[in-house]
Amino acid sequence: MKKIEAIIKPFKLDEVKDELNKAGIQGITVSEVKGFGRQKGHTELYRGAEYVVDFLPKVKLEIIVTDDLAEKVINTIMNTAKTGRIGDGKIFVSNLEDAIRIRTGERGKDAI
Amino acid sequence: MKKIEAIIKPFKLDEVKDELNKAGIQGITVSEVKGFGRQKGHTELYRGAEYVVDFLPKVKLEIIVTDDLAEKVINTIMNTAKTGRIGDGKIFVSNLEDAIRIRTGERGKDAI
Amino acid sequence: MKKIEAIIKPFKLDEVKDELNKAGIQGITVSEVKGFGRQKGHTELYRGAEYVVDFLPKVKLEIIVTDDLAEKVINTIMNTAKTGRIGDGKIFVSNLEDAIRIRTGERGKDAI
Amino acid sequence: MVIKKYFYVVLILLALTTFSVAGVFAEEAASAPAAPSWDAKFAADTVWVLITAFLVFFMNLGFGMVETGLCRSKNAVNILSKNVIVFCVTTVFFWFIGFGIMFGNGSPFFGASGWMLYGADNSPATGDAYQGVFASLNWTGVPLYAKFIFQLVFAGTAATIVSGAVAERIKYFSFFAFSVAMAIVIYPVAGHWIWGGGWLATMKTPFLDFAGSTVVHSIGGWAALIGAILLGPRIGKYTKDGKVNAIPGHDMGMATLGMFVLWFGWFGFNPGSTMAADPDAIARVTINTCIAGAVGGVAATFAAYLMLGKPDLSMALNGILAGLVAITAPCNWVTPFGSLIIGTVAGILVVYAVLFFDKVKVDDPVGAISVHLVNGIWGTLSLGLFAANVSGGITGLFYGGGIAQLISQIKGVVAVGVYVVVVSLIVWLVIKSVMGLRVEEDEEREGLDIGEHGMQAYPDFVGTSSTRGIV
Amino acid sequence: MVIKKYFYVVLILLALTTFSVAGVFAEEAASAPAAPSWDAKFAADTVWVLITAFLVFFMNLGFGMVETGLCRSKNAVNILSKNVIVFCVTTVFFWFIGFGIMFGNGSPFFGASGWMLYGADNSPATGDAYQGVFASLNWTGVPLYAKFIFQLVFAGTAATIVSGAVAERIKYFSFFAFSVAMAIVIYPVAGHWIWGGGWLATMKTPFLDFAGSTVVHSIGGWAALIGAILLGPRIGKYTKDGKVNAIPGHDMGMATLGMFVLWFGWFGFNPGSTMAADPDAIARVTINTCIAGAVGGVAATFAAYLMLGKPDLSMALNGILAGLVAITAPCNWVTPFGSLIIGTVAGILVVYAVLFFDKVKVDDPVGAISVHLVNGIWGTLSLGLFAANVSGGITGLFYGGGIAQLISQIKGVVAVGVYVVVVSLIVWLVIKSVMGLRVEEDEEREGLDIGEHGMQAYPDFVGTSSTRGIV
Amino acid sequence: MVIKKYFYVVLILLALTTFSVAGVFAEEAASAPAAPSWDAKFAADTVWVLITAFLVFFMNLGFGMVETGLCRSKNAVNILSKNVIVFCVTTVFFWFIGFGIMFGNGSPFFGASGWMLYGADNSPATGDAYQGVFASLNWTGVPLYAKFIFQLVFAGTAATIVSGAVAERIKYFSFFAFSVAMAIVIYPVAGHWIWGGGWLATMKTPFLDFAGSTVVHSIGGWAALIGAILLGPRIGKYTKDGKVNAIPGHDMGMATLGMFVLWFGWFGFNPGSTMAADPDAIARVTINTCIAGAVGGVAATFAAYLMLGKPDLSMALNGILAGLVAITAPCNWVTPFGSLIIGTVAGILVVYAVLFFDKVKVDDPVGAISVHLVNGIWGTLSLGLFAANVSGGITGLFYGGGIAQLISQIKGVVAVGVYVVVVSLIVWLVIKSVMGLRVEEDEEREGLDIGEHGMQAYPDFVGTSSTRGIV
Ligand SMILES: Nc1ncnc2c1ncn2[C@@H]1O[C@H](COP(=O)(O)OP(=O)(O)O)[C@@H](O)[C@H]1O
Ligand SMILES: Nc1ncnc2c1ncn2[C@@H]1O[C@H](COP(=O)(O)OP(=O)(O)O)[C@@H](O)[C@H]1O
Ligand SMILES: Nc1ncnc2c1ncn2[C@@H]1O[C@H](COP(=O)(O)OP(=O)(O)O)[C@@H](O)[C@H]1O
Repeated sequence: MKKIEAIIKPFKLDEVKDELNKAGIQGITVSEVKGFGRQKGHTELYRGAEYVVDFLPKVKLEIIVTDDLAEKVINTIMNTAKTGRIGDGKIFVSNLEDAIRIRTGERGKDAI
Repeated sequence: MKKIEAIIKPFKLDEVKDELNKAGIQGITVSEVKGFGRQKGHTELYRGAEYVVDFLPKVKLEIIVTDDLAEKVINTIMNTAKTGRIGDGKIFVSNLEDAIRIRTGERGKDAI
Repeated sequence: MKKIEAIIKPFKLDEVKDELNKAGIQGITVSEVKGFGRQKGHTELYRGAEYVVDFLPKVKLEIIVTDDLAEKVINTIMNTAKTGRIGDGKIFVSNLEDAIRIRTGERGKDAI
Repeated sequence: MVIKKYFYVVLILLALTTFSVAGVFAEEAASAPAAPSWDAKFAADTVWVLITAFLVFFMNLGFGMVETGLCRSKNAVNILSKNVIVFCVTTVFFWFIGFGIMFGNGSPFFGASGWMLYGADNSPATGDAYQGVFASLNWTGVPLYAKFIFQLVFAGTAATIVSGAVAERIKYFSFFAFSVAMAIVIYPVAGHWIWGGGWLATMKTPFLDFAGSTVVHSIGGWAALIGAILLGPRIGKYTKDGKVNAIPGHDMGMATLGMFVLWFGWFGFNPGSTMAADPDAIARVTINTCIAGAVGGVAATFAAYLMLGKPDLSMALNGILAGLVAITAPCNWVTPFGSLIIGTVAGILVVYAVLFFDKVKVDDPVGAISVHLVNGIWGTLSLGLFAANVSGGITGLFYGGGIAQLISQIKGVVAVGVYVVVVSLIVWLVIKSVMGLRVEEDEEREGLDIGEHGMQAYPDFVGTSSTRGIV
Repeated sequence: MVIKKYFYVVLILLALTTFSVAGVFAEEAASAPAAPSWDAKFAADTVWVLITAFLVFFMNLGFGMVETGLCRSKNAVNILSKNVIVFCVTTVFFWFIGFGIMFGNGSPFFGASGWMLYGADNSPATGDAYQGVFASLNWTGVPLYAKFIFQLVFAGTAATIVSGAVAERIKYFSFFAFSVAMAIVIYPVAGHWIWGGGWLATMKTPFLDFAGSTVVHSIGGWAALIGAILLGPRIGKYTKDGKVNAIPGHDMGMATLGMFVLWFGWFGFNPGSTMAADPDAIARVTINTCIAGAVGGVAATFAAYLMLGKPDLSMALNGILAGLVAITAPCNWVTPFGSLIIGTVAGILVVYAVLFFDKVKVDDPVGAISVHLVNGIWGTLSLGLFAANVSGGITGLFYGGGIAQLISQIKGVVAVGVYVVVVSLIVWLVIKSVMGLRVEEDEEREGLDIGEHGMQAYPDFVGTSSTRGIV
Repeated sequence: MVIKKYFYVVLILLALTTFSVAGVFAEEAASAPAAPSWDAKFAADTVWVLITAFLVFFMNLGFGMVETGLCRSKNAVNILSKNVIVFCVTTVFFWFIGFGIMFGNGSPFFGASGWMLYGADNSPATGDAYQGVFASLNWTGVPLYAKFIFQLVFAGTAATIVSGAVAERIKYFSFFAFSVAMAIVIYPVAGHWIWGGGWLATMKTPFLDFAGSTVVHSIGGWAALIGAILLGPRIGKYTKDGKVNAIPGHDMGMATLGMFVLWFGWFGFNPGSTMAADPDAIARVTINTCIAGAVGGVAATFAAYLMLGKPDLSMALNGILAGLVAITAPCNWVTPFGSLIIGTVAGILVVYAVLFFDKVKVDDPVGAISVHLVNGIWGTLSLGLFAANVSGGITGLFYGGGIAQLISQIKGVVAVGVYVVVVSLIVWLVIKSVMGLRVEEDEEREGLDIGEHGMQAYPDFVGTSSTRGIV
């Protein structure tokens, strides 16, 4: 099983979710994050004093999938979340050892 | 060392924390997330227009434990967070390579 | 590639970010979390009734780096986030299998 | 679901029919007596009564904000909705029925004329010159409509007090139904006894309540108490082993805002109850109101500090409100120094009362019972102690007036208490059996906002720059 | 960027020049006629007019909170900024130009004297005794400055209505420019026709609008409608396949607060429009205002419940406001029972109107058009139906007064509609071509707060105990 | 801890003893002179004074919201608590001591009679007919209690100004103690000089300050300045290399709400300072107040836009308040055109002042010093320039009145400045040595809410549907 984490622009969330849904994904966990990356933030003035907004609002998706689905999910996210502009975000893939569905106690693939 | 991530219903948090505490866990990191899963959201109307609330509020727990404690933690969460209804959540287990306690610089098991 | 997760005190965020920047890090993803650890919370009274504030506000940093940079990042965080007092936080290191830059489709090291 | 919906439709249709019939009579009422030519006192009194009524109306905002702020965000829409609808509902039903029961000529126990403001009335004529069906209001020389508006906003206040104590677990439409009962029968009958020329007002030593410590606050408080008991505590408030869990309110800024709006409104509530621009009276009532509220806040802050170790903001807010509730009955008859004592006691009392109700496991999320019932009673009694012969010869025990007034006050407190407890118990039980009182356990856990209203108060992911879809 | 900045600098310099010139004349205006010795009616009227003007001023807060609460947090600073600046701008331009066009002596189509309050004026003299350039306001015996303040806060209201309908996508300075046009030409010209002695006021059966269902609310509503159409819907509001997406407001507590403040302010808006402390009139207007708002809330709650399945808080808020808008024109001429009907219709109407505008894809984030335009029209017409001969002999169709008044009302509605649509279309188009109307797509997605103001409304990570740096 | 607690208990006991003794005298004061039979002017004046006092009271909410909104959420409970307690404390101590020092008969430097409102007083008698110990208030014909309430809400305002400048780092009880000193000595003594018949009021060309640009705003501002300097800047505000860091406020909606409430309250503050329902005066003061606030907002918006590149909402809010502060002294003696200039200058001044205080590293989180001190001074001086002979023959430099008035104004500004700086320095230092001024560094980082109050303003995880336990 793979854990796919994607950091995307917030306004893309709906679209990405819809496409992942079509791609057969069963579950997603989303959280609000702030991202610091190549997309430089901006310097703002508040009451005349500068402050650097270098953490920009992003949304993080966590999706657990079976190994075979991983590439499909990655491609779906990539195609949907892409605007071609800096700050589009990144996808990180890592290995997952086990998954458990709390309700039933199922484990592994069945739990996804 | 294992990293155990559990997505549970928010109102179960207190109970789960207490039981994990009893089980000898030293630390937990909690965050607010929105979950999309088998538990379908609901369609709501706002001023006559539909909107789908398909991301439901959940709480994510991250717990780092030594390998031997992992099963105990999983079971504790499973037993405590279970309501038997859809949306109870999931537990994901992955491998952790290292842990460091910032205060002391201890590493590995000692840092947990 | 490594995924480094650091749980630190919120007011240390700015400093840590600046130092990581100097250390050559390209990106950070930050989220708000609540931590439960050795740093015990406090019992507060609200309208005469007790409540235990045992989840304390923390900030979680996620940083993806190439293997060679990992130690440098860990040390930077450790040195900067340390106040020497309980609750300084922890750093967790795990393995990352792949990274993808959404904008360009680059993968692996190039995507970081 | 469908059946339930049609139940309400029928209810509305019934209401509309009543409305139409009512309309016929109402028309006649509209043909009011000719206005006198411009008279300075008439104008000044009316301006005063209306502006203070506006201030009292504004207290609806105060209640809404205090209650919502002291509850959790998952129930915010529900509490706001209750606070919005309660005044709307009261307006309709107090106009149609409640006002006639409270102020219409009738028996010592309830009025029985003046439905829908219909009936003879030659306001602004006063005293013996007054001829009409609202004889109990013949002491104030303002138009009937102004009398009604002023009394309406008071009725609305009584109803809204209940809202806080039953928050976070009551069904929206059940609260709606109870509000109707408040406007029609609970508030007006007891009100008639005191302000409508009923038996408490015509005892040898009449029971006195200048602006409503009993009429408004205790009535609301008793009804709230019964409601809170019948509903039971919120899930998780009291654990099986008897521990009391704190359930902190979600927005202390909102609660503070609400308190200031209430205090502001109270300057309409008390000084406006003169229903006349009588300079000395309104100045006296104002200073007493201000002092009692202020010392209530100081006393509660210190009481909380000593007992709980920290200056608890929510207690300071409750303390100010407690002082204001307490001074409401005696504000026209006491000195500033009397107000100081009354307010200090109120501020301390409210802290103990909050702890007490938690101890006996009556779950009142916003402290409404401690503020309005406990201090409504204290304020009403305090009049019998501190009345200082500053107006109308009313003198209390501590100022050499003997015990007569105090005894009348006790009689009134008991009588109103018994009446409201019994009737509101019946009303709550009827509602419970017909539509149920409490939301499902799951709904309570998830929050009433989604369950009852299909809405969230704060749907944005905070700080996210694009939020549609993340709800 | 730099060029744009200088464009504005020039604009300010121009304005300042105007100011200076104006000042010369203004000085003279300041040498007002000698005040009469103290007169009770004069004092009472002035106190009444000023206090009610303060209440109307306070409605700026209400609009700001309703609009901000019903939009998303990423645009909150922008909406707040618009609501702050709109009254400031209106003050300057209505004083300099608008007031003269609206109330100055001139033609039946617009006033043409009294710029900057300059010109002869012997207020508080009334009727025939009045000599001056603001003859259309000679019916009220208060100082000129009091007349101006009262009218100014009304002008501010008309301008602020637009703000809600164009929210979340309009450029800040474009809205600024439109507000200037509202204060100078759109509002005062149509206002002149009705309140300034213009042609609608001098028809055989004069068009009537007591407190501004048409003058304030419809004018604002028409301008808002055209603005919303020209701007187009917010990104994501309507999908290509014709679906309507909900974009929930970010803070229902704020919206509810705003509604209560507006209702409170309405007790200045309507009763104050007597511009005299006439006890019977102000009491009558108050009760009608209160009832229409209350039943509007009840009606909208039930309409939403029946149609949408849940008691939608935002609809209840809109319903109350709809009732208040509708009663604004007829409040002095109808009975409480008439108000009941008018408010009920308004409450139902607003729910349908919200659905309708979504169906035709006019995106109005806060329901401003449904509340102010639709119910402004309904209220204006209702006067022709329900006027009940309670004041000035005005009698509507249902009360045996024939169809004459109704026809005049229709004429006025149509005339004002045509005028405002045409002129505001021109103004919007000019602004569009000079400075553009809508922010960039990216800016709209990220939120106008960062794009237009470099600020966030809620920069803290909520709950974080140290937040600087996390922005 | 325990010792500290008992320290406060003793403090309360002491206070209560004082109260009791005071009570004895207070009783007598209560036996007020017989009221005259109803008199239209007496009634109108009293109604006006009380209603405007209510509006000024409401400004407490405005200050609370502006200050809390412009600070971080981790300190919200603390700031709210300070704003709640400050008026409560002022009420008690201004009543007991402050009012006598300010308005009681005494020397040119301080009053020395009328403690606890005790002493002869035959209000509403005015002028020579007045006999009593508050001779300096004999020009207004309202009951003593009304005079007191109106002055009390002003005293409360002065104290609350300090709160904003010292926010986010001061200890709660240290602020509490300073508020007591404000109410007892700082505000009343300087106030006596100007409004209490003291030496500034009796100079050949008396120093003038209609509603308190100096008396209220500058006094508060000076005390705030000294407090902010002694406390030092918040952690992280200025970096070692001299950079200024922005620390954005956490809720701009709250700040905007506060501004509107303050503006609304200012319509009580300035027009109410006539302390009589004098139609011409109150209309004139109202229009001047409105214009200065409005142009202050426009000017600050453009100044910020030109200097900082964006229309900064927080600057617009400050600009409006700056205009209002500036017009407070001259509002009765200038023309609307004068107000335009005064407000424009104020709006620009406040932007520069904010930048200036940051440059000299005086950390004032909400801009209180820039608004109240800088513009309090500007407004006081502007009277000497723009007074236009519209009332009482007061004429300033630009209107041909010569330099005499301006010189008196300068004298007053300097005298009050020196006095308040010296005395508040002493008071702050005494408090510092006895109880300390600033919270621990750790507490400041974590937020004062947890440290000082054991509470959070927003304990919910936002958006979570069940939140108990996540605190
Ligand atoms: N090395 C990294 N570790 C953790 N998060 C990262 C890393 N690099 C990027 N991110 C996250 O991805 C987001 C987008 O990355 P950014 O470099 O701005 O865009 P792009 O992918 O277009 O180069 C960042 O805001 C940050 O949240
Ligand atoms: N494949 C997945 N990847 C990431 N998160 C998931 C996945 N499946 C479920 N989740 C998370 O778990 C929560 C509960 O899952 P759900 O399928 O609704 O319940 P159940 O476990 O009863 O089938 C979801 O709301 C989501 O946050
Ligand atoms: N085993 C763990 N699993 C997950 N998070 C942990 C764990 N231990 C600590 N943490 C996180 O680290 C934070 C700091 O840890 P704590 O034990 O309080 O401090 P210290 O590192 O000084 O011993 C905690 O608040 C929690 O968020």
